[in-house]
Amino acid sequence: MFKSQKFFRFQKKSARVIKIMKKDYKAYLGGSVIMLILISAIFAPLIAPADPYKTNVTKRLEGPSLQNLLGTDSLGRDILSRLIYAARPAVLVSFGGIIISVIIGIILGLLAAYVGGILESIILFIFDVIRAFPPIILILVLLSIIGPSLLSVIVILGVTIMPRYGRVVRAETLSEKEEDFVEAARSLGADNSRIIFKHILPNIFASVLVLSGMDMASMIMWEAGLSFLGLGLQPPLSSWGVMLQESYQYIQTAPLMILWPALAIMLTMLGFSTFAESLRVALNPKLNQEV
Amino acid sequence: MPDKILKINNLAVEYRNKGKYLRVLQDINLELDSGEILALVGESGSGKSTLGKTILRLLPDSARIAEGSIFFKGKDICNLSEKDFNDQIRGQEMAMVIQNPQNALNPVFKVGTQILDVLYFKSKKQKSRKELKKEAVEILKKVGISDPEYRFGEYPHQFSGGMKQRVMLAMAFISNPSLLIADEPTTALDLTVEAQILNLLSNLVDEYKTSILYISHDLGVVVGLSDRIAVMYAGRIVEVAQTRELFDHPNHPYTEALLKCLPDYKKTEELQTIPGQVPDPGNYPVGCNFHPRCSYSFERCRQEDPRLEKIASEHFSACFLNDR
Amino acid sequence: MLKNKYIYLFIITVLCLGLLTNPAAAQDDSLNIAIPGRAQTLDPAYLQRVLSDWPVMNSIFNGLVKYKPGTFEVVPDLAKEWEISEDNTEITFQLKEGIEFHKDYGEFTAEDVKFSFERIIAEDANSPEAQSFINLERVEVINQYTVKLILTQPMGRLFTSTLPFNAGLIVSKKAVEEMGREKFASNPIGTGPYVFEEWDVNNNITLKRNDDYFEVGAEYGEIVFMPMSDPTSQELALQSGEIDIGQLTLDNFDQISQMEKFEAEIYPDLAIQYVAFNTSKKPLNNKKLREALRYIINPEEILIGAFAGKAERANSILLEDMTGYWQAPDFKLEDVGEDYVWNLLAEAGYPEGEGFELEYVTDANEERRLIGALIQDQLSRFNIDLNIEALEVGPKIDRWQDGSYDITYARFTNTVDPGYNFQWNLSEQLGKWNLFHWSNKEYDNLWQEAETTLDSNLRAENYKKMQQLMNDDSIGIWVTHGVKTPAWTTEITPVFSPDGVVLPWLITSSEE
Amino acid sequence: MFIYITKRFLWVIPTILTVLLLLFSLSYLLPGDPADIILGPRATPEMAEELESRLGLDKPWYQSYLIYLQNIIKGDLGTSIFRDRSVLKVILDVLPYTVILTLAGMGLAVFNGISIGLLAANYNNSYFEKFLTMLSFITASTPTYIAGVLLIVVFSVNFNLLPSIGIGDGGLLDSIHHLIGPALALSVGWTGYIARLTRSSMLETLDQEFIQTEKSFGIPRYYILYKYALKKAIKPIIAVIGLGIGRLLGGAVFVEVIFNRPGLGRLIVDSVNERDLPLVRGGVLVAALLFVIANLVADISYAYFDPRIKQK
Amino acid sequence: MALVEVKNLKKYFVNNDGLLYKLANKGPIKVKAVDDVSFKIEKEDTLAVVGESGCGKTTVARSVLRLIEPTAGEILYKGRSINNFNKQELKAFREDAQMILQDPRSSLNPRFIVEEIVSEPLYIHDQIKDDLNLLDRVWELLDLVGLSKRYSELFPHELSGGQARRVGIARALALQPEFIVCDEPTSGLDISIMSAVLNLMKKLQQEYQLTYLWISHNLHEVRYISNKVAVMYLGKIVEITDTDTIFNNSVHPYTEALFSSLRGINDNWNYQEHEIIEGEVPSPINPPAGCSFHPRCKYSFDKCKKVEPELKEVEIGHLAACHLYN
Repeated sequence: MFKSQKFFRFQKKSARVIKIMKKDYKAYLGGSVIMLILISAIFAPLIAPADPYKTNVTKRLEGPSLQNLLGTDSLGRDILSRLIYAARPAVLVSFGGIIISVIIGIILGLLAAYVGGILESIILFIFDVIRAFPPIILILVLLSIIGPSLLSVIVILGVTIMPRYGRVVRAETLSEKEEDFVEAARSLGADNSRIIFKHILPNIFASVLVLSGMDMASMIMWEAGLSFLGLGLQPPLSSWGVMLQESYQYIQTAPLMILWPALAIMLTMLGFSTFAESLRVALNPKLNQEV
Repeated sequence: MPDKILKINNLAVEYRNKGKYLRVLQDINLELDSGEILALVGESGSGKSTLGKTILRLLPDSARIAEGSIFFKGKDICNLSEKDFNDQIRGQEMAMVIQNPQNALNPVFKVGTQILDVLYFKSKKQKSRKELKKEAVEILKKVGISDPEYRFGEYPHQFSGGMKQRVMLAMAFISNPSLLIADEPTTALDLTVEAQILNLLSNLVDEYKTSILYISHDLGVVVGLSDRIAVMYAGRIVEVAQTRELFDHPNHPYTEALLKCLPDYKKTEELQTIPGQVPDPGNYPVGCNFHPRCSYSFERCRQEDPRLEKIASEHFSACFLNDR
Repeated sequence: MLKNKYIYLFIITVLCLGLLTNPAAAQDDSLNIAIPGRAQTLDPAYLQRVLSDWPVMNSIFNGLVKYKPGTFEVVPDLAKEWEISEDNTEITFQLKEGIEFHKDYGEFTAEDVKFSFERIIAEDANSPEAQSFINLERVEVINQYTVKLILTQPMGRLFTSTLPFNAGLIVSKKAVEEMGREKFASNPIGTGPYVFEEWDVNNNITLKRNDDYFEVGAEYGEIVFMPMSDPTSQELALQSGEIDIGQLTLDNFDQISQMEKFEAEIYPDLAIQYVAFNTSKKPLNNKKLREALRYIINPEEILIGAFAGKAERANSILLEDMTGYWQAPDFKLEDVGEDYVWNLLAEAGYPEGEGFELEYVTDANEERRLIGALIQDQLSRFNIDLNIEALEVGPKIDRWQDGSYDITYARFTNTVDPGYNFQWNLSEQLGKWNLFHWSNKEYDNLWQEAETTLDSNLRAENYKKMQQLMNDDSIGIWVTHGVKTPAWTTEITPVFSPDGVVLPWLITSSEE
Repeated sequence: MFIYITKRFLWVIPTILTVLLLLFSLSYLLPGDPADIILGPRATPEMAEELESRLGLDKPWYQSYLIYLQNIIKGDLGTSIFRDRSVLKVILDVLPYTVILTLAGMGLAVFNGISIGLLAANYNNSYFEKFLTMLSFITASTPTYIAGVLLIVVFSVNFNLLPSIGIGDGGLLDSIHHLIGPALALSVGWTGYIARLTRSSMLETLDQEFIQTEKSFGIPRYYILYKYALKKAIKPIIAVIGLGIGRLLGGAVFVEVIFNRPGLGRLIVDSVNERDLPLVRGGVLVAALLFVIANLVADISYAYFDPRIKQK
Repeated sequence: MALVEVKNLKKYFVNNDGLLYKLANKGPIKVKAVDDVSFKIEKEDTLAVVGESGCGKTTVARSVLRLIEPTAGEILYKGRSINNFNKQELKAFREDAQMILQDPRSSLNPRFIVEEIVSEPLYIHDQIKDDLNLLDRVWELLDLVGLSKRYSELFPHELSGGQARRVGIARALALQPEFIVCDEPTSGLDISIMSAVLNLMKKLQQEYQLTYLWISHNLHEVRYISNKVAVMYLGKIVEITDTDTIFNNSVHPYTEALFSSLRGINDNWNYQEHEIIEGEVPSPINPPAGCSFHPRCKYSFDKCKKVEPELKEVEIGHLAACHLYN
């Protein structure tokens, strides 16, 4: 009974967000791209027309045909199937990385804002040290220490991005703390945990959500870039970046081949960023009247 | 009788919202003599700011004038091109002071720069900014800013609210306009400062012989200032009268109710309230806009729009009660 | 005011048009040659990367002897003639006279020979070439133009790979002593057809023609070696005219070599690429299993998949015309049939191929990854799981050396002398570069014997026996020697060594 | 303002010291025996020993760290293992190319981004604006390396209009010609970002009350748009430029590899691959310093543009 | 016994921006937001605190509810010092004493719907039996402040200023408090809504025997709602007495200046003829020595520039801080 009321409220609120996003073409674009990628990742074995690992060197570098809709690569593997399977590492990297940064970021940011003092200085200092490196260079060096693998890519991307969340959460917590409605809640006798979890976090969460949408796009970009440099995911996993790198030497013989992974990366990034943008507008109750 | 400086005939303004046009101002008829202070009073959402912006053409792109005309010094200014309007009217003949001095000045430019720019364009770019500086300093002194030469190089955030509003008045009066639209210029100020600014304003009016359209939601403020008062409700002007006449003999039920709910330190009796809500702009009831909240309303109020009629010398009201 | 705007607009348009037309890259008297990576050093005693350092050094320095262009036959270079003592331990060279070092570093004399060789074997030299002169005791100056090499034991590879290769190049004693080793590495002074000019930020190395060269001088006045690690970049640069000679990728070879503007040729590489089994670790310490794998892994597919069918199959560490070549039998699946292999697996204790998983260690190199994917697929046909681990070069070498892998793929650079090429499989290389983790006393003895004789028949016999030993134990599969695919514009006519390394000073212009 | 700048500067010092410590610890963190990895099969034990002493692996770590710090203060970043030249010299040789590339990329991004953003703000709510918005989303979703590869495929391979690689023969015109492709590739992602930011910042500014006031005083529209509104709207863009320079420094890694240009990014990639530790340390240190300085400059210029912070 | 008693309340804000700041400025900047303020509120009384912006009236309001810790001084609630309350006592106190904040909308969490906002105090103090009751209670409270049921599903930004204010009041009433601090509850409201809110507050006071601390700058409404008035200037109370007295017989020059700008709708005067006090409120960072009002005071004499006047009784129940009356 008690829960149902809360659920009812949640439903009402999300219905509003959905209603607003329904009017935004960007939401449709982003949403359908994300759905497409998620479906590809989850149901890859069902969707993929062929075994992405099955080689056939007699059929290498063929153009699109009925049998291989997007053609074959240098080992005669079906490109379409490989693209579909490569959605898996993309999803793992982007979601995994973002979960790590968001969780660590929120915890550190809240600690910094609420405890203050030396702890705050230490946390901010950690952020500053991480932020002192250009991200891609930090990732590169860290990867060469830990060694490239799916897990290490996820963890390193997560840690590299994390200060963004930490800083945003800290700054917003500090400013939310000064908001009148927080003051009002305190005057009603709410304790810190209620204020953090009921008042501050939900308000911060919107910006965290939007930011993470954008960062998921960058994570896919970075993962592909690392793979392009030969440092990202390792076989037998094939990511779009790996495919991009593999195709690069065939840009004269089979220029179409590089187009597919490039399109996949760009489309995914576009999807995440447009969806995030649309979400940003919809989640902001003050902004959304205009849409 | 002095010349009418501003004459608004049957003005109606609409906003586009989701492909539909909503009428937010209806049937506005208003005249303003030169050197006169006319107070435009109404609650929020009554359209008083929209009217001010309409006169100065500051409405957003989604708004349009649906009907009617605005004559300024006998000239129809609705038909002027945007460029002509900017060159001839804004900053030359009319100026505006807005409510919140915190936002009225551009925070990233020095105050002096902003004043000089107004002068520069007022002079049609004929005079150099150096020459103009003298004039600017002069006017700053006039509005009561001490050490204006030094203040010139400061940024708006270094000014207090009252000072900013003084600067705004200086910028408005620099061009010696015939008409000043003052949109609640003292609402955000402290009591003592408000009095100072209003005092300054009435002195400036005397000196420059400027007409003022003074927009306010507070009847109390306009008491000692205005010559005449126009009361607006839900996009219409419901009553226009001389200040004292209006306070002493309110005609329209809305004006009457408004005066009764006004807390006044000399009043001890219970405050009255007006039941119901102000309708949303553009979403007005059929008939008299006030009828759902009016204790006197009768059948005709629900069907017809009342027009502003003369009920006494210089006293107009839009109420069917007067026809009875 | 307005006029000015138009003038600016005009200038900008002209600039843009000017920028968009591609200026002819190579000037007439200058050659641009791509090298596959940044040169590391130009000091012959410290050569690091054969592919990028060697062509540059080769143009700057001379040795006492050299390979005759286009062959691996040894002919005199700075030496006029030489005499070998009865016991093969003393070799006396008569030097050519009147040869000057570059940049006025004086005449080339016997002192320079002594200095050049002894600096390599000196204890504090840390030269990786010490191995090449392993039996050299000292160098004796007889007179200004006569010099004697004194060996402790006969050296099989002295004339085949030591003297004609980088270790045998003669540096100016005066220059090294004046500059010191570090500076000399980037300011080399030799006697060769080209004089070192500049090593710039882009790691381009510019050489100028030596107009006082003691033989026929080079035709082109200037050579620029440009490092381009990415083969695709080399192709693009070749097509845009930035370079005159570069390597093609195998897949684009046909397309580009057919273009009118270019010529290209395929040369076999000297190196050996092979699949190595770790013979000292379960499960591949089982010979039957290794045999089965030799059937299952099909190098022909690797040749097609990773080398576009352009590389020849290797059946030996050595090239076919080299001393000691022995063709290892090819284990072909279609010859024996699948059942035979299933049986082998069953005999090895793994019926149906199930029950074990192999670890394949490689580096992130594109080609190696493709090969890994292929082997993985081939093994999967026999239900064998192959776990590919593509590592950074560092960790990969770590794994190689501590032997924590089952299969790997490697490319080892070879020289013309077989002794060098066979040394990596010796017992003493266990834990170092013996990727089979295979130790065989007989092999070690045969190698040692061949190393200290000049009798080429004996050497050939021994090397053949060693290869049989390796084959009998099925320790791996030779895949290919790889290929070099130089391509050049038709404006020039280059000369290459038999393994496809360009000899820059012999390049001539094709006109007339 | 002075205090603000000093404070920001002082805050950087411990950060850089920690960065140095991290870089120093690289030789302990990198897997494998450095000597073997770096020197390969041709190594002799003597060489390995010499290398270890050069990497400071033969002393306790704190001693080596102090020596390392001392050397850095003296401007000595060590000697590259493979290049037989001092790390500082190697870096200083390539640095100008990266700086020029980054600045050119940023310049293009800022110019194009602001132009697109201003156009979009000016034609707000039209189909043209929707097109521009989509355009900025797409460019923002194009990673540098894809832009680079596509530029090469189209302009170098298909039309042979732009050189694909290198920096040219040193002539100014040729250098610029070689810079077009890389700078364009580098700018693409940031262009879209700046365009979106400009648009929203501009719309927000135009919506504010002081714009109405300025309008009511008869100041012409172009003047309001390009002087009054732009200066206010440009603040968030300035803050982003500093960030952008860091991101572009990262993007330069890809551009330099793809276009075969010399530069800091490629130097770091190469040295990481080669395990040239002194060079990795030096390169990353310089990159971090550049990044920190870029951030600092962004902060300070942001403060400069906002008189409210300037006062402090 | 007074319900609330404030004794010598002081609140200094210290601008301490790190070591460098200290070095450059020779010590931290102290802002005396509230400087030695004392007053009492009897049960069912309404004490209005009036003054211009920056005079410290909001700080007083927040200190009284212990939303900020005072620098010095004591606040007694029903005779007990709230400064020493432990967690449980403080929670109990929060049940008794409520606040209505100045900005109607920003005091409501933008992501909460009205139902959540109004029921929040009930959640906090565990006064909910089950869900249905809760909704009933929310509707009841909304009804009390004159809002219909349908508002319970709206977000704050969908409410008008007056409605948002009513929601704030409903929230304050949810726990049936005895004491409410109203921080400018009518600022920014339209006249008709303002009067409705004032009537509502007065009605509620009578119905539930509430005690108000009423912060305001609107003298008209003060006259209407309060029975005691304290005038503040730069962190100090300059005059405090009954409402009637202060309107008819104020003694402090600042009060006089403040009230001189007051005009009723039936007064016949205009701004030009009216005497107006010069200058603006000085910055509390650097207040004038002596009586802080002296630079603007037309009666000021030497002593005012040097000696700070104390709050003294000029007649029974009428205190003022001015040298003129000593």
